[in-house]
Amino acid sequence: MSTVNLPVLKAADFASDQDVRWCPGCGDYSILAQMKKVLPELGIPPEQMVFVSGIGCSSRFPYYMNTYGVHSIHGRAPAVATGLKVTRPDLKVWVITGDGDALSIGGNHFVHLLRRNVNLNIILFNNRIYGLTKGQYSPTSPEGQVTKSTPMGAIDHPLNPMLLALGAEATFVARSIDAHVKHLAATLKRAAEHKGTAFVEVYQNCNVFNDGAWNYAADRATRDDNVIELEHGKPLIFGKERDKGIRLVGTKIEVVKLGNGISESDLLVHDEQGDLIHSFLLARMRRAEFPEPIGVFRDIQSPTFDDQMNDQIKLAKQKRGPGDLNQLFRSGDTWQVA
Amino acid sequence: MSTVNLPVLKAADFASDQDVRWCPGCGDYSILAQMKKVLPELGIPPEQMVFVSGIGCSSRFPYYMNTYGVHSIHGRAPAVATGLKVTRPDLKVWVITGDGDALSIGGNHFVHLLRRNVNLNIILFNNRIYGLTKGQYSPTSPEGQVTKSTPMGAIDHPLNPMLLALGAEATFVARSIDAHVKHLAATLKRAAEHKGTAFVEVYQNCNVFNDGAWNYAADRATRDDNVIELEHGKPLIFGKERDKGIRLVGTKIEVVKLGNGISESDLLVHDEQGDLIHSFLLARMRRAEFPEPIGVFRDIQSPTFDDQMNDQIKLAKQKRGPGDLNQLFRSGDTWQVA
Amino acid sequence: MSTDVASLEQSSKPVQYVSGVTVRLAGDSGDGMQLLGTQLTNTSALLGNDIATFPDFPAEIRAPRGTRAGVSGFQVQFASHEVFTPGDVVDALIAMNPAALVTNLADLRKGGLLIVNEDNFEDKDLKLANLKTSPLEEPAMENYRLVRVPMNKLTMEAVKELGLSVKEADRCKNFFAMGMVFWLYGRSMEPTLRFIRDKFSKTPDIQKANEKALLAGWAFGETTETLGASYRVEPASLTPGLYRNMMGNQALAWGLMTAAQLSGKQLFYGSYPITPASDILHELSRFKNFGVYTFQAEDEIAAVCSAIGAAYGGSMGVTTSSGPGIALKAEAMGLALMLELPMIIIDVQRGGPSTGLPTKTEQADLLQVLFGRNGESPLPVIAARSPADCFDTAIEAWRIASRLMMPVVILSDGYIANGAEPWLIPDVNQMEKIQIQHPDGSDAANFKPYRRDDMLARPWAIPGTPGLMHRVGGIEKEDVTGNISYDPENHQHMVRTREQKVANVAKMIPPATVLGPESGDLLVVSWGGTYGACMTAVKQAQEMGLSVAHLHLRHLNPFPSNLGHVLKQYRKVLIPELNMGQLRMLIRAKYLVDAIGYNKVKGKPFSVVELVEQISNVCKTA
Amino acid sequence: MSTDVASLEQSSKPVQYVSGVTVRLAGDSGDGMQLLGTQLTNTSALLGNDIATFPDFPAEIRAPRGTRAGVSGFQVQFASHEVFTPGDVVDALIAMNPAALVTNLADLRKGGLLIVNEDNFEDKDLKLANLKTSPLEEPAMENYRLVRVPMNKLTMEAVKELGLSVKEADRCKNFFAMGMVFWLYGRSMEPTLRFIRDKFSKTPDIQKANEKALLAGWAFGETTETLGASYRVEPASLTPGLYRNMMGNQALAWGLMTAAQLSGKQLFYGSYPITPASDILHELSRFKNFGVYTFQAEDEIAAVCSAIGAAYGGSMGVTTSSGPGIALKAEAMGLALMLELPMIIIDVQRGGPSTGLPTKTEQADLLQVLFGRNGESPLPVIAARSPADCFDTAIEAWRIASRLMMPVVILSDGYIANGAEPWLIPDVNQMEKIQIQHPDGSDAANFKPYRRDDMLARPWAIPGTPGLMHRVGGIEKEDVTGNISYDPENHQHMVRTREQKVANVAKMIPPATVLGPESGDLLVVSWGGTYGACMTAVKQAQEMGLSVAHLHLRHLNPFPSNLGHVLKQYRKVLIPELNMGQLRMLIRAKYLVDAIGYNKVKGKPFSVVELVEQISNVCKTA
Ligand SMILES: Cc1ncc(C[n+]2csc(CCOP(=O)(O)OP(=O)(O)O)c2C)c(N)n1
Ligand SMILES: Cc1ncc(C[n+]2csc(CCOP(=O)(O)OP(=O)(O)O)c2C)c(N)n1
Ligand code: SF4
Ligand code: SF4
Ligand SMILES: [Mg+2]
Ligand SMILES: [Mg+2]
Repeated sequence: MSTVNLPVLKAADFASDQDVRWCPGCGDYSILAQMKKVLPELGIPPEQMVFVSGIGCSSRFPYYMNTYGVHSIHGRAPAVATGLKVTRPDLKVWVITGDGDALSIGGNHFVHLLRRNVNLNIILFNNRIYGLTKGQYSPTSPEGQVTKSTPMGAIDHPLNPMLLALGAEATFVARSIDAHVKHLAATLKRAAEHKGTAFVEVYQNCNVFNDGAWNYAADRATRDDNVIELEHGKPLIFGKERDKGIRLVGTKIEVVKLGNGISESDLLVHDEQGDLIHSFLLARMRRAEFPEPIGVFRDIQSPTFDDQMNDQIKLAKQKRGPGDLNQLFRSGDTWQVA
Repeated sequence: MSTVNLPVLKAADFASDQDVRWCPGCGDYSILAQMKKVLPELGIPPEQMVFVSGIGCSSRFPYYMNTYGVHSIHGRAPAVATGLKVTRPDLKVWVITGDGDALSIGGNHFVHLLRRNVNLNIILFNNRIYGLTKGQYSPTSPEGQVTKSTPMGAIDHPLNPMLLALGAEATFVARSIDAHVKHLAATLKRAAEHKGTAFVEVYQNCNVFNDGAWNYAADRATRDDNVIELEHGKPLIFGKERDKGIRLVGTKIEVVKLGNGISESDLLVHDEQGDLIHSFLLARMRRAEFPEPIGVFRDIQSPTFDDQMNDQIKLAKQKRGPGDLNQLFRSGDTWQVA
Repeated sequence: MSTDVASLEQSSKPVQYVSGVTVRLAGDSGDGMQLLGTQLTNTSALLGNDIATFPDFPAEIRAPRGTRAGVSGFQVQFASHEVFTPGDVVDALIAMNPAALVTNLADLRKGGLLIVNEDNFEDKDLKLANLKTSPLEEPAMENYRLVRVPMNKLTMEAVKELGLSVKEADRCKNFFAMGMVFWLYGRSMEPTLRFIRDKFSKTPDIQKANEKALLAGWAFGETTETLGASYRVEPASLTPGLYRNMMGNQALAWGLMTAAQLSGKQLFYGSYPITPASDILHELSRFKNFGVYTFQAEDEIAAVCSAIGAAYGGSMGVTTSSGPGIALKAEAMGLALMLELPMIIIDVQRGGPSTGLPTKTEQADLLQVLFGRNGESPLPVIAARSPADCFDTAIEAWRIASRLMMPVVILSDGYIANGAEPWLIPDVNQMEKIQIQHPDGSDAANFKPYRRDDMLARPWAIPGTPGLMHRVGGIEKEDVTGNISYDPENHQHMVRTREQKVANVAKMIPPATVLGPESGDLLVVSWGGTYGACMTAVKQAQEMGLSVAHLHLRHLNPFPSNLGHVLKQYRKVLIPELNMGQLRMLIRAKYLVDAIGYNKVKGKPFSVVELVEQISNVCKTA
Repeated sequence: MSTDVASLEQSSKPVQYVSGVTVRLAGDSGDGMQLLGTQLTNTSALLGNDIATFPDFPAEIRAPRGTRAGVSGFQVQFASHEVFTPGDVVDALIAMNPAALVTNLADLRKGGLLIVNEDNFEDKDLKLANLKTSPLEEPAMENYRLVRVPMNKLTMEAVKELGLSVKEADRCKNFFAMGMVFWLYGRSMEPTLRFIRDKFSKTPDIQKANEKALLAGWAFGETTETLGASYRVEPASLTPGLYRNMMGNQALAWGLMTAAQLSGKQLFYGSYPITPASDILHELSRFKNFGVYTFQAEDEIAAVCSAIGAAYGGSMGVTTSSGPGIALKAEAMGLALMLELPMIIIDVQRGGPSTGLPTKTEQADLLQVLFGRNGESPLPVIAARSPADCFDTAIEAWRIASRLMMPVVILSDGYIANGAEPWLIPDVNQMEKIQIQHPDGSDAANFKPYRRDDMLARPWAIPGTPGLMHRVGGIEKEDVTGNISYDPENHQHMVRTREQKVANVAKMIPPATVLGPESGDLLVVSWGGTYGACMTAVKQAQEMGLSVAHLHLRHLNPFPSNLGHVLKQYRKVLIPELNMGQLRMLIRAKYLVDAIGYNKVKGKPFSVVELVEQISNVCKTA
């Protein structure tokens, strides 16, 4: 992916000619804007990019990008993208999905994509609701949530996308927020730079069917107390006054107030390449017990599925020579009829 | 589930009249035997039990039990069992599945079953291979494994069933080994006693297509050094001489040799009700880096899906009275045509 | 208040009596057209008119404001006679913006009333609708009775004393339009006022504003000269009884609940949301006090499988979806039929293939539900013909499923699902019970899970019954014992048995009957949601003196046993379908009748006019 | 060694020349019958016989030893004339145990040779086979030429000097049996010895033992009097050329690889294991040096979707499964057809419905692949007729798919998949290339993703091409531009376009031709794997003087354009199918021909005898 001789691209170069059809005020707009902002920075021309999505409001995303794109079927984008990426390792592939698309119907493909570590990025627009089908609860809706399909409140324990992704030993896991545009842009960029499956959960507001679901994390007023921005090598500190932190005691974590004998050096230090357990610990931090981490939870290097598949092919060709059909057909037991 | 007036049941009472059709020497026999041994101890008559399975060698299990049973389709047993259990909370439901059935095609249902915490038991016969279809690699096959479908070795990073289950915040997670019959029986019993979804992974030998895959953990000769038997409240000690242990340093675990200043009190103490992180830590212990834990990783109480669904129905009836169709039909805007 | 309203509602203007009217409300998705339509429908129903409706909305939740893609429409026909369609041609079109106007004008009859919100015809609005000039200025407008109403301004006026924000005030304009429409057709405002009071009880200001807007709209009609005369449509002479307005998805939900109660069964409903079937899920979720279990599964496969599990446990297992979801259920439907468990699978069809046109109607899943499974896997299929008919269809499906121990498929479609019509409310106590018996284990020694009765049904033995423990599964099984069997003769026998079992349904259903002459030039055969249009068209053709009869097929598998005989009484057979000829293929194959198709796949229902034309053409050559 | 063997192989016993022989080998699943069968097949093929085989094994990996359920069989017909089926009646049955004997005896002809391993007819063996007394003692045995061979003992004898364990030694007995059979039919042992050497190269003792057992079996035939004469079957006069033995699944795999090479495409194969399709996966996995990508997906849905992704990227995307897996692929197949991407979807049919009879054959997925999707979703369907024909079918499918930009379905079945026949090896350099062009972006300004050529195919523009960026999806799209469109007229147009595109395939395929008279009493129409049996039966009927012709349909959608005409040249049409009449329905519907069915759903292929009987019966009433 050399940047030599490439014309300098702008966000507008990545905008397609299609009208954007999300509800006014939808958080999807912000993610679209940040994506268009980040892509030119990658030095990859639009024709080398493919956006693959499932079905849902979020999955309309590819139509708005002036790149190649597939708006596939509900939940299956990871599988489509896998087939594309292994055969076309030269392309930059993005999967765009929703909480229903990725975690309900598509949960299995999601898990298998992550464990295989295909070199692509998956951005999950988590609005904790089914937007496109007008407001049923989703696997990330909190217990008790009243929706069209749960008039007495949801009873399923919600999935924690981060825990699930880590359960599949994902190599890159990050979280950001639609309204936190700078952070979002930076996170998308980090994802793009990761080699392997980069998974980003974005807290996204569906202002029509689940308005304010993330207010605690997105609103400037409350954000600092409810969210902790991860920085590699830095202790876990949060709060408007940056006076609170996270400490590990045995296998338990706790929120502590700095001062009174507790100093920064007592706090857990973030390590993106840390042990899997470290990432789990971050993923386990959920409101209201804890502030919720945003940023890069984990970023480790591991062989990618597409590389390995292509390597096997290369190796086989080296070892056995490029396949010769005529020779194959004539190998083993044959006989001549005169 | 009162045991009063119940005739004393024997293992044979749970055996159906069907010929068992696994390969001679298959680990499935042992699991079947232990199941038949454990069931009579539960004090539940056979007619209150239902075994639900998917497709695979392991999934033939229900035919051999003199209980009710459904041999469903590949990967879908968790869904069948969920529909059954919520509508029939009086029944004791078991799901029998394989590594392909549960983790490949059925991965999503598996995850959703666990997160919902439906009150049933799921026993995964993990032989790290597709048995019934004659030997393709499975999601638990180790990297590099040569099988019919991976002549140059598998390239997918295998799923760790325990990590995945914990990623779904399963309330009961345990592991046992086909050959370790006493441990297996005890583990099945613990699963049966858990309220909520009890997930048990059983290391099972497929002596035809993947013989010896678990030898390191199953063979008496090597077992003690490769396996660590979990006991609630006890430190993590293993080894033939019980001279090795597991210690936690920060967010990392390590194997230590006892003595030379390291004593039992330095070791991690097993806590079935410990923080989720504790369970993750155990699940993360994989060969060859670590001995692999067997026994109950986690056993916590949490409301079950079936209880909550039935409670909502009860509550609705209490609040709004049992439904009256005639009244419903006549509610709201109606008009009389004379 | 209600007395005030009553007096208010006495119009002093000239009144014109008509036998029926078709009104279409069209505006931006955000304009509340569906709400307006529903209110008009309910009110008309309460007045005793016969009604039929057709909501038509975009796939996007909120497509960009003011664009053609964002137009949402609602059509209702109300009449003093029986109606079976929402009407072909529109008598009055209310267009809230230019996009709504241009996308709907084609259906307005010449001389029809065209009310526009002139405040929304500014340059920026025209631009959003991709228009250079205002359509209101075009000569074509002379064909209509154009009434320009500054609805935004008038609404603002009406609510200004409440001090709402501009946005909030603007939102009330659909109630203003509603008031106008109510005045126009002499509808009572009472039900809508009640609705407003309920709906906005938590925001008294908005409540008040909407009330004011509604009354202002009415007053506008009454006081200005612009609208001219108002119309009256007398009550229709429907079968006497108590009625309510009924939509298709609601009727399915209520029918399922009723079937459960008539059979003394617990209703378990496993589903996954999908347009246009989701409302069944929403509706059933509300009735937990009826003991209804609703389970929103992780996908369609889990949904159908959960219903299978519930059925094995002795509940009434139901699953619903639309085309793409039904495709996913295929494998499990095969399992259900192998297990020979009673179940209901509902397909609310939408435009296909693939994601297709999710909010549009179509009849193109017939072959899918008949054949979309591996192996020989016959299932009974019943199609509902109208919104209210969905109620009976659900009950009949359960009657068949539970009698014959097998899954039954119901076909509905987007048109039926969201359409509405008056429903004669039955007395549940008078309805025929559905008898279901589970063997109780008293004769356990002789129990065989696949021993069959005279209809070939096997016993529904359920877990918990002592002595009847048995296992079921998807591998071919020996008849009687249910044990796995690879025996060739047994397989053949079982394939034939499952086929015959479905064929036995014919013994439970009435023969096919025609509307019209028992023989003649042409028989029009329809199925599903095109019933109303086909029926109306045939009636009109008959009035034109054509020798044509109508046969509506409710049962698509098996067909009524006399169908072959009936078909052969006519020189020609015409099968109009909203697909490329799916029923036609079945009928041609089975009866070797050279049936002709009239096929339309536009995501829209048939108009009566096009059918009448088609019928006349075919009759000409008969 | 080879010279030793050659001299050993010179039998001094009387030799009888026959034109063809059908042999069935039957034993326990653990007895290695499939291996024995394959060796016999290969050897016979090498000898120049024409051959056809039919392996038949249980669904269990290893059903309990010695039981009827555990019997595994392999039948081969080898002849000096062309053969198209593995034979109806067996000339020689080798039965390794009582279960094998009783489950296979019915197919042995009167006077046929019956060789049994008498060591396995002990009481315990009889009990395992559910027998009270030994079948060898029954009077019925007089109908056959019964030869009892103490195979266990003789094998032990032969290998004893190697000091193997009893179990190991016992395992060699299939090679002993093989030696006997080879002697009996004068087959060369050389290929099998080579096989043994390769296969057991890592265990020299076992290698040696198997060699010894094989030779001992041969020697047993030669030295004892019990077997009597040996038989010779001369080479068949096949088309001259180089041949190899070919199985159906292997032929599909090789055909796909060849199609990829002919079109200069990268082959991507996404699949999920399922009987009887898995061997395609196994076969293709071996050829990474040919640049073949094989992806064992997490399920069938991911498998087909991965192939779609690969197709979008410009590769040749292929997915395969059997009935239950194809059901799961339905939704994605609809997507693929909407995207108008070239792909191949292969269904290796097995007994259904549901899990059904996984290891048995059937033809009951035809309607599923035609109609098992929501909406109007036509796809071309081609059926292979024999193992070797699978090679050509794969290539033709890709020719069509890539020319018309759409997925093509190939139907095979368990019988074809595992059966074998000689294959005339082609020269790849002489094969017609498949032309595929991707637009290169040089005319980017005029590029439209859904602009069509004369066959209605759209351009296959692939990612990476500057200027041709475009998005595809499952929502209905505007023709030419490919933008999302909810326009009614466009939808109708697109539905018709997709239909016409499939219809256009008829322009690429040859007309239907019959074997036999061009008109007459009866036309037998077949498709798929029943080709051989139907063809042979019709030939026999013709020899009996009946006025009958045979038409084999390779293309099930669309049909060859002259099919209607051909059908009408015969008084009757008979369509034998291993289903309940699926092709028959299609033909009746399309051509209004009163085709009769002969339907068998027993998990087994047709026998020629039953077809001849059926043909005569129908001819009688013609
Ligand atoms: C097979 C199938 N099932 C169901 C649907 C209906 N459907 C479309 S989007 C969606 C869920 C959308 O939720 P999410 O993924 O969270 O996306 P959002 O709209 O919230 O962005 C559903 C159920 C479908 N299109 N296809
Ligand atoms: C829909 C579907 N796809 C594929 C298959 C074929 N199949 C049967 S079992 C199986 C995998 C078995 O592996 P596992 O679950 O590990 O069970 P095991 O046989 O090893 O016990 C597969 C792929 C099937 N029966 N149905
Ligand atoms: S429904 Fe919600 S998620 Fe969908 S576009 Fe509207 S605001 Fe956004
Ligand atoms: S194939 Fe393997 S898992 Fe299956 S029955 Fe045989 S030994 Fe057991
Ligand atoms: Mg969502
Ligand atoms: Mg397995």
